[in-house]
Amino acid sequence: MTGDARTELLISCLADRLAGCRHVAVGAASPIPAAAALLARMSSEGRLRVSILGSERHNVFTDGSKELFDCAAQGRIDAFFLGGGQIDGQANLNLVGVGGYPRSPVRWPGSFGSAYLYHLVPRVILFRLEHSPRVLVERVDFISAAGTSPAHHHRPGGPEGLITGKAAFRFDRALGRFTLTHRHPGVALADIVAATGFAFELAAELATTPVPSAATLAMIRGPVAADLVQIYPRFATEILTRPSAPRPDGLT
Amino acid sequence: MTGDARTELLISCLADRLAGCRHVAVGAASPIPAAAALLARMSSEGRLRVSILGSERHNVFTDGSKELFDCAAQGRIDAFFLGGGQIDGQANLNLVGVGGYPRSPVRWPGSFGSAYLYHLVPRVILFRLEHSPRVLVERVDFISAAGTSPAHHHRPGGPEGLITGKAAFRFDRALGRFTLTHRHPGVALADIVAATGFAFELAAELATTPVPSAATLAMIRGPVAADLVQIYPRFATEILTRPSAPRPDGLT
Amino acid sequence: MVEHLPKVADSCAALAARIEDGARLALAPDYSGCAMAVIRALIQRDARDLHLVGVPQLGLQADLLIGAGCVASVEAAAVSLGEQGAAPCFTRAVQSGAIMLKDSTCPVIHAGLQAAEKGVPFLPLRGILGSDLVRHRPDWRVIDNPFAEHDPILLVPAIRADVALFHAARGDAAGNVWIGVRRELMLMAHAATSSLVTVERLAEQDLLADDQIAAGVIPDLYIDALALAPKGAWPVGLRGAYPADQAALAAYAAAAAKPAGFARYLTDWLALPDWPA
Amino acid sequence: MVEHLPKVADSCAALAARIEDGARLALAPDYSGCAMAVIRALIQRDARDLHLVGVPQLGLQADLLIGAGCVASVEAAAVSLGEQGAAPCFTRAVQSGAIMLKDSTCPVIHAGLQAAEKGVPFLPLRGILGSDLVRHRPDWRVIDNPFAEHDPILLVPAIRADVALFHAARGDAAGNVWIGVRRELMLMAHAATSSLVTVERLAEQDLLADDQIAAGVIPDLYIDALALAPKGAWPVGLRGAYPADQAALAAYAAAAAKPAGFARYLTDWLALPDWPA
Repeated sequence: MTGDARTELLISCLADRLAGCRHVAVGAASPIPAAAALLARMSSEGRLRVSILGSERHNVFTDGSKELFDCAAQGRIDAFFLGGGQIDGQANLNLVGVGGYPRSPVRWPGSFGSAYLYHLVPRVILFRLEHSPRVLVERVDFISAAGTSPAHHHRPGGPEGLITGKAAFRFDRALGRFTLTHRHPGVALADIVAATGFAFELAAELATTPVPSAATLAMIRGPVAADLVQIYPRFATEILTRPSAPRPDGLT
Repeated sequence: MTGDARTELLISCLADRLAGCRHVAVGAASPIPAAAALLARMSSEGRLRVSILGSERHNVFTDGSKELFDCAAQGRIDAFFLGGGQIDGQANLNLVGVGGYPRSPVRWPGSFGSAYLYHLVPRVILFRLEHSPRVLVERVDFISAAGTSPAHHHRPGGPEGLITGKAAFRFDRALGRFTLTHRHPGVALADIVAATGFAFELAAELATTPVPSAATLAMIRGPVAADLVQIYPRFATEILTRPSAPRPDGLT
Repeated sequence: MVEHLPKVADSCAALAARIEDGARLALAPDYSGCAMAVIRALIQRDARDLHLVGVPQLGLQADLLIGAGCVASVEAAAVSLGEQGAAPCFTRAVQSGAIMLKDSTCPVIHAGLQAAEKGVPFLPLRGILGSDLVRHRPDWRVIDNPFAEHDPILLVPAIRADVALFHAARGDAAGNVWIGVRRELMLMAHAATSSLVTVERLAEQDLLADDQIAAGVIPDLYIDALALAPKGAWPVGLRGAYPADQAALAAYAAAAAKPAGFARYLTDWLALPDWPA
Repeated sequence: MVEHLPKVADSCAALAARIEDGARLALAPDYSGCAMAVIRALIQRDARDLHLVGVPQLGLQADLLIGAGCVASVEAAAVSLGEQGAAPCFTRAVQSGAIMLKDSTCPVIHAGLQAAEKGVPFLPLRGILGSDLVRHRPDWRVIDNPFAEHDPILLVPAIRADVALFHAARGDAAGNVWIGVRRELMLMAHAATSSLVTVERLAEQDLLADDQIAAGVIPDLYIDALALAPKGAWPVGLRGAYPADQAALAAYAAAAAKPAGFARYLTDWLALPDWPA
């Protein structure tokens, strides 16, 4: 798969995860989730509200940067995307660093709002393009946001699943384990197993992530890209609307 | 004293209590305290800030009706005026009712913000025009706001004194008692004692409340009245700027 | 800004129909934004067992609803007609025990709404200790501040209203509502499950399109339905639009001083063929 | 509106002089209002031992101050240069132990500021339990919610900054500051003991005189000093005024990737004869 086709596949795949939502919020510096949210909004005929941090157009908040978090706690946000420098088999996220704390040899910016939104947004979709053993680890070095909580904790939200550049996993909150449900076109199961640092379940029927329809591709390359250009100009113009390279296998 | 002269005396007397303040707030439906605050502001050459609830001109708050209370807790309000249907000898205030609770035979509107501001504003000046045994009682029927608190309670604020239509008292927070310091011109000590339902100390030297100077009267009848007319039109035009009736004793 | 689905309802009656009997209803004080036309519609539809929350106090709206028998309980820092004196129906209902009263104080209401806004069960608040309010509010707690020693502090529970009902100067087709500096209306909207709003006029443009206007706007995200109601706060005032009609308020206060007078007033008010816009 | 005493200071250096060594300094993130010209003046006056609070995260301002050795500690939900990647001086200082780090998460910062705004010692917050942040923040507490059973909840302490420093579009002679929808700047100002502000331009009129404008204004009550600083946020952007200068930010990120590069960048930046307005 070329980069562009994979990007389109991921946008489509993430958008599918928003079915039935009334309101999805997207954090800063998240072009693929933002594109997915806009695609899902177009497919919903405007019923899905999209709030994109960093956007002036797709952001109605008027009460300062606390409003997103208050809004989530009020139950007015149905879905959010989170990633992490490390994600482990219990869906714990690490956005802080690797190799000891606080003087981490590998240090990332910090936890942002993950520790909170992960607990309060009902459908948190984990997304990380890189699918490798250094990202998908058995146990994160630092828990920025915990994948699961004791049953008596107040936790209306949590992880729904994980989508990477290679595959899609569903997360079972009661078991605290991922199940591999989809491999992306052209990715072998053995490749996924080798690239995943944590143990996971295998769905009874391992599906292939459906490639976006021609209509979906047209939406991504047309109105979604046009809408996204204000927030992610490089991404929108260079990736989404660039004339496609010849695709030997029809897609990839 | 005619009503007008007494009003002017009280405005001047309340304004004197604001000396050294940077910011005084005045609640709704308080024309005499509002006039006093504006008079004190004029005397301070603009150093005293006045926030009058219900005024658009003298109110800079832009964060809704909670801002006054937050502002007080931040230590940004030095003085406030409070009254009450009953005030007792321990400076407890009752704004709720008399004769049992909740089905009080005499029921007033409610406690408003008194229970809070009394604890947080350093200099709370109690003001009640009516000086009678039914207002100034030994013990209030309902404590809307407590005059004193145990020493270990967080309480930066509290009562400074009480001014009525007859007299002025200082409040000793440690002793929890009022001391009569001033009688208004023409009011006998015996009259004050008879009209006060609580026991109080007597200052070593009982002073007479100073009558406002000609300059002060000119300020009250001129710029203060002109400023107040937007909030209290009847009070400003009928009381403060009405041509004075002849005053047999020169003032009262 | 992106267009959202329109929310303009057809009438104040339609808004009143969305407020169910038994609902916990947050209302603004007379100095803020009173949706008086919907209050009339609520009485016309004979609403019952409403639980009013004053943000933080209540005025004419509450007195009318109480007098009309629509109210089961009132939680407020005060109920009064301001310069027109006590709220007569409220006073009578308290004295007869016809309503359950949860006496409060302004900052507790604000903190309770902020707790609901933040989705937390409580907020701490300074002051208030020693007030008899604390004795009569078993739903409040006093704890020792866990960050200090021997430092008692009040905790007040979140106030989650089913509906916030208020009036504002402007709305737009998407349901955005301009409230200017009257931010207590925004707090109400954030804290309530649903918000119903009447507006003086509908703006042609998107109220969120211009940052200067947007700073005073409650986004449609929080607004469930909107109705046009010119002079919708009358006889109380609306900042920037019209002052309170003191003559009408005085007439109300005089009439409502006695139950029979209130009944006659209410009959006449409900029968007004047109809202006096 | 009533005129208050004017507060317009003469220069960014005058503002920087009001921030004492050792001060707890609240700063805005790159998407909000960064008083970059005062940051330069702080480095020029060789400020020391500052305790930065990111509201809720930090960007270029923090990286410059840290690189210049002005910073003792950082409390923030994150420090980064956004699209330009990691904040290099921050990363080095964390790894060398040169700064004390209080890792946080956005809503904790907001709640801590709201606690300071309300004058309460703490605020409760949902979520977060199970995060290693809790283990590393001995100043946070977990208690059992006193309003329920078996319901642990996090309490976070008030964040009281000595100074809130930020940049905004407009100010007026009295010191009122228009921030529009960037309300986190208002929260910072309410929560801090003093607030120092630079503005793009000075408005002729009183910003509180018109309700439409006033809705987006921090009143002068909270503002201690104001300085005019056209393009004062550069190279980060200011909503409604100018976007971030991505080329300048990329140049910074490239230079600061190595300590020597940062040192050269800083020397050049401090030596700029004029602010690039």
